[in-house]
Amino acid sequence: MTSHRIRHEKARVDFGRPISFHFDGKSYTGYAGDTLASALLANGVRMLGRSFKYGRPRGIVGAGAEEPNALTQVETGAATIPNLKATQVELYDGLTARRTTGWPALDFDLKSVSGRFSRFMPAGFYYKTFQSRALWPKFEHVIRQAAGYGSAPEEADLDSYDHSHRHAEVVVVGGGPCGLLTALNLGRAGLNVTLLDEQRELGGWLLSYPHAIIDGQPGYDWLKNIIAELRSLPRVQIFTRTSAFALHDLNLIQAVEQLQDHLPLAERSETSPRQRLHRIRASHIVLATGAIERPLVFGNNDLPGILTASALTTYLNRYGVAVGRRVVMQTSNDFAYQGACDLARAGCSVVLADTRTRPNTVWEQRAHAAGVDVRPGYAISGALGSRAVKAAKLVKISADQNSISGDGPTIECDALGSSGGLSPTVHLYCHDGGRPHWDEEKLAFVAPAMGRAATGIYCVGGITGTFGLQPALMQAHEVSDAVLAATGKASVGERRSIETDEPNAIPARRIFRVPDGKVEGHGKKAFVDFQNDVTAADIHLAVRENYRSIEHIKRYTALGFGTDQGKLSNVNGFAIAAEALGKSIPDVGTTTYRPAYSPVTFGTLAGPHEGDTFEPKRYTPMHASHVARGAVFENVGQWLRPQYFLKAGEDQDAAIRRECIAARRGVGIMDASTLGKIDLQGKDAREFLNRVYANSWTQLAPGKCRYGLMLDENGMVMDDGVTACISDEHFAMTTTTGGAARVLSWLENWHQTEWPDLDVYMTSVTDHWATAAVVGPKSREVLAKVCSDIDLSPSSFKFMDWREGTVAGVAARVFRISFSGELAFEVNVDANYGYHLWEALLAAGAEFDITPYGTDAMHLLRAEKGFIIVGQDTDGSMTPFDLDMAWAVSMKKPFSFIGKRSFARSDTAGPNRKQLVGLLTEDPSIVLAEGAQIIEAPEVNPPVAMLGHVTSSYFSPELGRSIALAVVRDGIKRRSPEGQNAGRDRLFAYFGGQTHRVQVVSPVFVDPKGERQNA
Amino acid sequence: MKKDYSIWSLFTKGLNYNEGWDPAWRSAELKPSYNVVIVGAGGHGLATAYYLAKEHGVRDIAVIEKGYLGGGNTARNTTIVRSNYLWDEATMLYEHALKLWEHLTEELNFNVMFSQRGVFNLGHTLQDMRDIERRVNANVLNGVDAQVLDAAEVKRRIPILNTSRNARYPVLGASYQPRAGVARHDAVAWGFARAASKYGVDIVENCEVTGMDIVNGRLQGLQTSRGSVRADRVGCVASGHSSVLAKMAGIRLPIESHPLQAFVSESMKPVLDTVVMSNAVHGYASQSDKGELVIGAGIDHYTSYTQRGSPHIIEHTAAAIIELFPIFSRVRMNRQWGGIVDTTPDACPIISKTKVKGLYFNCGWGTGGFKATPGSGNVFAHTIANDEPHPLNKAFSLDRFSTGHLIDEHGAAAVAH
Amino acid sequence: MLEHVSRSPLHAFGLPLQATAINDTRGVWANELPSLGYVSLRGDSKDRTFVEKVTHSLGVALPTSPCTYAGTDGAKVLWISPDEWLIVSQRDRIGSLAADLKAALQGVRSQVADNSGGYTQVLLRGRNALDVLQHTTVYDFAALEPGRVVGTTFGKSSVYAHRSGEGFCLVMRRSFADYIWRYLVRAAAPYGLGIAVVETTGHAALVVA
Amino acid sequence: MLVLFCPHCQEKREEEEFGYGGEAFRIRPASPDTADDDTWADYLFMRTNPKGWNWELWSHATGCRKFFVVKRNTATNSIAGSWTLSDGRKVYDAEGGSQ
Ligand SMILES: Cc1cc2nc3c(=O)[nH]c(=O)nc-3n(C[C@H](O)[C@H](O)[C@H](O)COP(=O)(O)OP(=O)(O)OC[C@H]3O[C@@H](n4cnc5c(N)ncnc54)[C@H](O)[C@@H]3O)c2cc1C
Ligand SMILES: NC(=O)c1ccc[n+]([C@@H]2O[C@H](COP(=O)([O-])OP(=O)(O)OC[C@H]3O[C@@H](n4cnc5c(N)ncnc54)[C@H](O)[C@@H]3O)[C@@H](O)[C@H]2O)c1
Ligand SMILES: Cc1cc2nc3c(=O)[nH]c(=O)nc-3n(C[C@H](O)[C@H](O)[C@H](O)COP(=O)(O)O)c2cc1C
Ligand SMILES: [Zn+2]
Repeated sequence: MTSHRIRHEKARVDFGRPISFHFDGKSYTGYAGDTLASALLANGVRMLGRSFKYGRPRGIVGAGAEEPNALTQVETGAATIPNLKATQVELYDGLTARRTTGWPALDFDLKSVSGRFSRFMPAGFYYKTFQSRALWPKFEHVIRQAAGYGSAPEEADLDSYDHSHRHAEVVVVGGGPCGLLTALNLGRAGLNVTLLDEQRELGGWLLSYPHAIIDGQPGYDWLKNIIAELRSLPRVQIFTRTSAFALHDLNLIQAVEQLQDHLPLAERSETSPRQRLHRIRASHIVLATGAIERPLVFGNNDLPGILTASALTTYLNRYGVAVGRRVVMQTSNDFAYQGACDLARAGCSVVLADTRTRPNTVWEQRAHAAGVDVRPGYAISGALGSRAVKAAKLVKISADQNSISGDGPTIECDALGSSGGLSPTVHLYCHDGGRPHWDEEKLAFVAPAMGRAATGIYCVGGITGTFGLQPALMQAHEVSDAVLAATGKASVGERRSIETDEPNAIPARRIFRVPDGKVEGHGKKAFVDFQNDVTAADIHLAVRENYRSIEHIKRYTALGFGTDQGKLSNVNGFAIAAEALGKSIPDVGTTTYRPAYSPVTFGTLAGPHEGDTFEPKRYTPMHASHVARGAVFENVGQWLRPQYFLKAGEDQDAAIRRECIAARRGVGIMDASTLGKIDLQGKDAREFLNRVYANSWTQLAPGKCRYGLMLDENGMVMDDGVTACISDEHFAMTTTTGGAARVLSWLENWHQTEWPDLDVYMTSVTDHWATAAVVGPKSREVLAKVCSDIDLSPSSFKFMDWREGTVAGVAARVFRISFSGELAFEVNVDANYGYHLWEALLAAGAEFDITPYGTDAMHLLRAEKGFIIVGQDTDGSMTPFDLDMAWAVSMKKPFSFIGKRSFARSDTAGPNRKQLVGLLTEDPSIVLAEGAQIIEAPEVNPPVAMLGHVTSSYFSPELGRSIALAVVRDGIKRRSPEGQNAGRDRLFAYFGGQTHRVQVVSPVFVDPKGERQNA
Repeated sequence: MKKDYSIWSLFTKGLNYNEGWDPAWRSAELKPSYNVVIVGAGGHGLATAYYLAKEHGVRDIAVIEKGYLGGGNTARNTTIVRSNYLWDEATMLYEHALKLWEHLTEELNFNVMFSQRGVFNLGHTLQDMRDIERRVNANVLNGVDAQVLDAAEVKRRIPILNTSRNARYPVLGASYQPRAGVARHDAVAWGFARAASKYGVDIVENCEVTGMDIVNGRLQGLQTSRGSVRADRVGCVASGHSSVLAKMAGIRLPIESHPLQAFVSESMKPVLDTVVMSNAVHGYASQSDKGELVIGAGIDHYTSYTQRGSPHIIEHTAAAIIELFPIFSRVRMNRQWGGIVDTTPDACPIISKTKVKGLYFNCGWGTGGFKATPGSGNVFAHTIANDEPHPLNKAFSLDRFSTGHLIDEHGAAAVAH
Repeated sequence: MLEHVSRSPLHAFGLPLQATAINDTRGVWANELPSLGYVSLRGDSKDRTFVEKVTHSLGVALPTSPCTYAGTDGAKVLWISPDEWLIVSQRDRIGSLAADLKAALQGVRSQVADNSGGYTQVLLRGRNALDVLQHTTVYDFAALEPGRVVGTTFGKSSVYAHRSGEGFCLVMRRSFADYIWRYLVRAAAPYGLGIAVVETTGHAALVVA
Repeated sequence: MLVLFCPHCQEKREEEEFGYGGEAFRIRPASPDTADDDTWADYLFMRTNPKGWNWELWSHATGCRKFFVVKRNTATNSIAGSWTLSDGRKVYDAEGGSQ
């Protein structure tokens, strides 16, 4: 083990459990409890990558979610994860990770060459150059290759994810001292409390500062006790490794729980998800998310070995890692002192430059006692080194203004820490519209404890700018009492004053950018946002170029755009912008805080909506029969419908041809179970139908069926189907497969909102009925074999009649309707008997070679008859008249049915509308593409005026030639009379780069008189 | 116009510590009166001002913006630019824009990073494929580049796409427009602002229009948070806030303002070099030059002006993206956001005169107006300057809602037997 | 009638063959309760004649408080909305039940529709039953009290759910049953899923818990 | 992510159970056939689309399937209440909504 490891008993790593891992192809050892970052630092690994724009060497800066640099690719193959922050990766045995930047090699990075030209690549330089149309794609290619951190996996994910929906009286986000104490107070009072923390262990800041004394107890003991009690409370639930990444309207928290990523690959469970998305709706939310220390901005502040002061401290205290042995720190405040003391006591040499000329005397004394060399009134104006920090250049700075007042020493060091103050973690507070406010004394954007109490959101601790432990814990009591009051619970236990050993804080110095005596931009690069290589000079430049809104500055420089979302950089950026703009920080304001607080795996967001639970697949009761008979399925809405049935040696065309011929010449059978079915009952059911359909229902007698067109208020066809009159006050409606849900909701909407007085109720019975359509000249004979109680004779059971009876021993409704133009019966039975019915009909039809057919054949058969399919032959711009279906519109109905009024508008009533026609190609073997465009002349010199398009097109086995349906401008005038194929108008159909001559004919190609369906 | 931005200027200014750069645009104070006031400094509003100045010689123009310029939907869109629409009217309008895009960088002397990396619209059902065929043929006849690709070809071009027959909605094919692509959204606003400013257009940020002065059916001027201003003509280009402005003029528009959300992944090495959209699976994705996947889907169903939406929409979008690209399952979402989109009943924009003389509206671009930015500004400038629509936007007037001449770009209603 | 040829919506999963008696080895136990009868009933809760006639015909007081259900050992009536109920009964009783209702409601504004083919239900038992439900839907099942029934989402479909003994009963539409079952299997995987013998639980579907 | 109180189920439920139905209380002209084109277009297509309080129609799609009205602030997503259609109408009228 190298000298970076300092074994002390407060460390939260288990020195008895060494762990071996691999980084960039080398093997290392760490300990249980380490993060990848702490283990790498312990092994002396400093440089973890190269920067995005200038290729500068970069190392670890932080110790948690705020880390901007150490983005690593963890594991390989299907298990790989890009861009994990090394500071958040828990070490496990065999962990394999690598750097994500440095190209072609970390030691020689091409971008570092560009770094030398960095003065010619200021913020926004892309916008100013590469303007050649010809060259830009080439430049862009280079830019793209150079961008990006980790790599997406190359294989599909083998892990699973799930969602959990919870409801809580109180959610406490953050398990630091304040979150813990609040949860305890609330839990003791009997509230249902859910406590979330992103980290492996509860304790927050206390884990890094174990020397704190709370009520005379060492911090760790205090922690241990409070956690033990919390765990004993039945209504308190604790989730660690769980990051609340978003807060949405009305107190909804989204949090992601890491269930497995911390385990060695071999120990991960296959039955459990990798991560779980919790959606928690809470009556009350307590945000105890703490604060993150921001560094100061100074020259070369991005060298590896330069961290935030608190990160240096965290590595020492929590992980037993001294990042360096000779440490120089600088601070604007009291917070860095404890860490400086701890480092000195651990044997490091520590120089602490306090930018304040008068530091906190208590801290100063403690520091001296610990052996820290405190330099009041000094600052680090720049760091020295090339691949790692080697020295710090100290300067004296003026007491009141941000300028250099004298020289200082250059101090050699191997680690440098800075503290520019704490930035409260206000992200969640702001996600749903909350705004933090600037506290000039705390030098922080804070979320007030009770600022949103009215909507149940409370804040406590660091997030409120309460940076002292003692006042923060007292605030936890106050907030607890406020929540208890709001929930009407009495508090349990007295609220004693809590004592800590913290000295009273004195104000921090208002400094963000440490001066280097130069005009901004002339000195060494001073980075604000490490991940996006944004310097203080870039911000000044943006302002000079009039990008003055903080949102413009963000967008022009990419400040806060990275995977850390500016956790370290934003406030520094705002402050530097304020200075450049000559405005106050609150006047500059913040950019918008948006989810995710920490990045979330897409897989987690998707959860169970993946694979065969991505979306429902709806099956008919006959599905197993279809599978057994070689069906190829088509998605229609969510349903799976047989598209055609393949027999050995057949292709799709042959199958369709066979199926069609069977239906036209013998008998076919089709599963029509997916059609929407709505049962309507009531005295006014008939009137209701009159209003929602274009045609009239006044005369339809029981035992009869009628086809109807349903329109929207815009007068356009939205659905169609056959409705049967069961009795005077009872109707059975069918809808299209895809339209069923929409139609039912549409009807309910009209009934409930417009015509509640109509006595009618409707219920979906789509799933109740299984429907088999027996189709073809032999259908009657087939049905007769399995149905003895219905008189099937043509004279008694006519076309568009329906009957009740028994088919294959099952109670059935049989409709004599036809979507094929053939003699046909649609048999409906309780869906539990659908399979039985189907098999019985097939058995009965065997002697007639009954042939199951799919949607392809169905489409073809109905097209031969000129029957439309809503959504295929119509597109939301077709009226019944455009479809030449005036017969399905009753303009005389007393009530102005839905859509009627719209017919009268000038365009809807006007000439030149596109109308449904049939088309015949001159060459009968050519099958037009569905979607071919109709044009007037064969030449194609764009732009070409289009008259319409082909909606349906097939090779008709019945006619031995191709046929098509199309909508064509003025089509009805252009077409030849029914039954005659000698079209009057010759047009051209264009698709796939070719034109084909076509005649416009009637859309009814087969049996125009309807003799077959009436047979 | 002087070309201030070049390699040369970067070099010379770089030598001088980048101190010599001029403001990209001039921030102006509101004057008491203008010839034309444009309300809304989004891409469309700024482009309108630019073309008014450049092509119609109008110089006395203000663009008034309640927030920061380019901060509306322009700041938050997923930057897809294409022109392969269905109906002639829409196709011609978007194609007009696409042609302008192709030269925009040079014209504005500002690299808007227009990247013609192609757009695939996937088809997952037979009806999708019919619609694709129909649209592509129409595009070709309208002189727009478009192709129909089968599933195998789609897979060849986008190897990471899931084209398995076992997918819930297998990819059956796609339409492809090679000239389509993406652009850098912010740069478009800044480029137009800079170019308009050079023509003397006043850009007034942080100034909200709060009322309209209308006398005898004629617009006289506006009330704003920075005082009143007189104007001969006012063009409102306020996207999601159009109804709010219309109300000030006593008008109702056929618009609902819905949240539309998007999100980006963390930045990654290049894996996706084109744009993939799927209506059936409900999501689309591209990868930006910085390396993040830029992802979006459909609108939230309720109306809202909050610029944020509901998380289940994002969850479903992530599911759709994984369905299309299984390898993205372990990729992480970095940031999500929302815009306020101005949807119309026919999914087509409104570029129109109104019954108030001197008042014009350009709105209703809904989920897809970024691609139209230069074209929209161009024809709207014409409409305002001539008090008559440009031939390309005549069909997009408000009267279509009374005559019934809707241009339904929702695509064919996806129902079938 | 022809029970042997009837196929329930989850027939394809062959659940009866996998069923075992509930024990401690699994966190969740589930199975389909096949072949029950369902009637959709509509009418106005505020119409006293309607309520009385239904109550009389069914022998169960029609539940008119939102989200409640009532029943005898022969039939369970789930409140769906102020004007809609789903009546669950043994399949062989459903024909006469519907006919009786229809006859009783002659002249009263109402609807009676046999929907027996349209629904099925799944019973969930075991210590993790609640966890599984929390993985599937947005409703706060922890707060669902006995005697209450709710219509809510289930993944991308919907169910009517109520407590049944220490477990839950989910009523679903036939064509979504396959999806819902797969979803349940997936959600239950971390806890271990057992297929429970229906005979020991089937009756529970009708017992008012 | 909204939570709405369903006045029929008498419970608060998550947004995913509901369908949005647009602006409430749009009135279909009593006799469409005599309404002029602009009046018809206004009913059919024009919306107030307010930024602020909005009376809107929702349906409890996976619950009771009933339509009801909600008063919601579109600028903040805060909700003033939900009512059955008839109760909502009364409140709406009392507020002068129908003027
Ligand atoms: C998430 C998302 C993804 C999208 N993806 C795409 C895409 O991929 N491709 C595509 O083509 N389109 C897309 N769009 C749509 C596209 O963003 C918009 O159509 C387009 O940017 C609109 O530009 P605009 O200039 O009209 O509006 P905006 O950019 O919104 O500008 C309108 C401006 O008006 C201002 N304003 C409003 N009211 C007032 C007032 N009273 N006074 C003063 N100023 C006012 C606003 O502050 C705003 O700046 C997307 C939109 C969103 C939200
Ligand atoms: N450097 C310092 O001196 C320093 C640093 C931080 C806090 N403090 C002080 O410590 C005291 C108590 O701190 P506290 O309890 O307010 O905060 P804390 O920092 O101790 O704890 C916050 C906890 O919240 C967790 N967290 C943050 N965002 C989260 C999210 N979105 N999801 C899940 N977990 C999340 C963190 O992991 C952390 O454990 C305060 O006085 C504070 O100012 C001092
Ligand atoms: C095309 C595009 C790419 C974006 N890429 C990033 C990104 O890489 N990182 C980031 O933090 N935000 C990114 N954003 C989101 C913006 O930060 C911001 O959220 C968005 O413009 C909406 O503005 P608002 O969040 O300030 O309301 C991107 C936005 C767009 C439109
Ligand atoms: Zn309800």
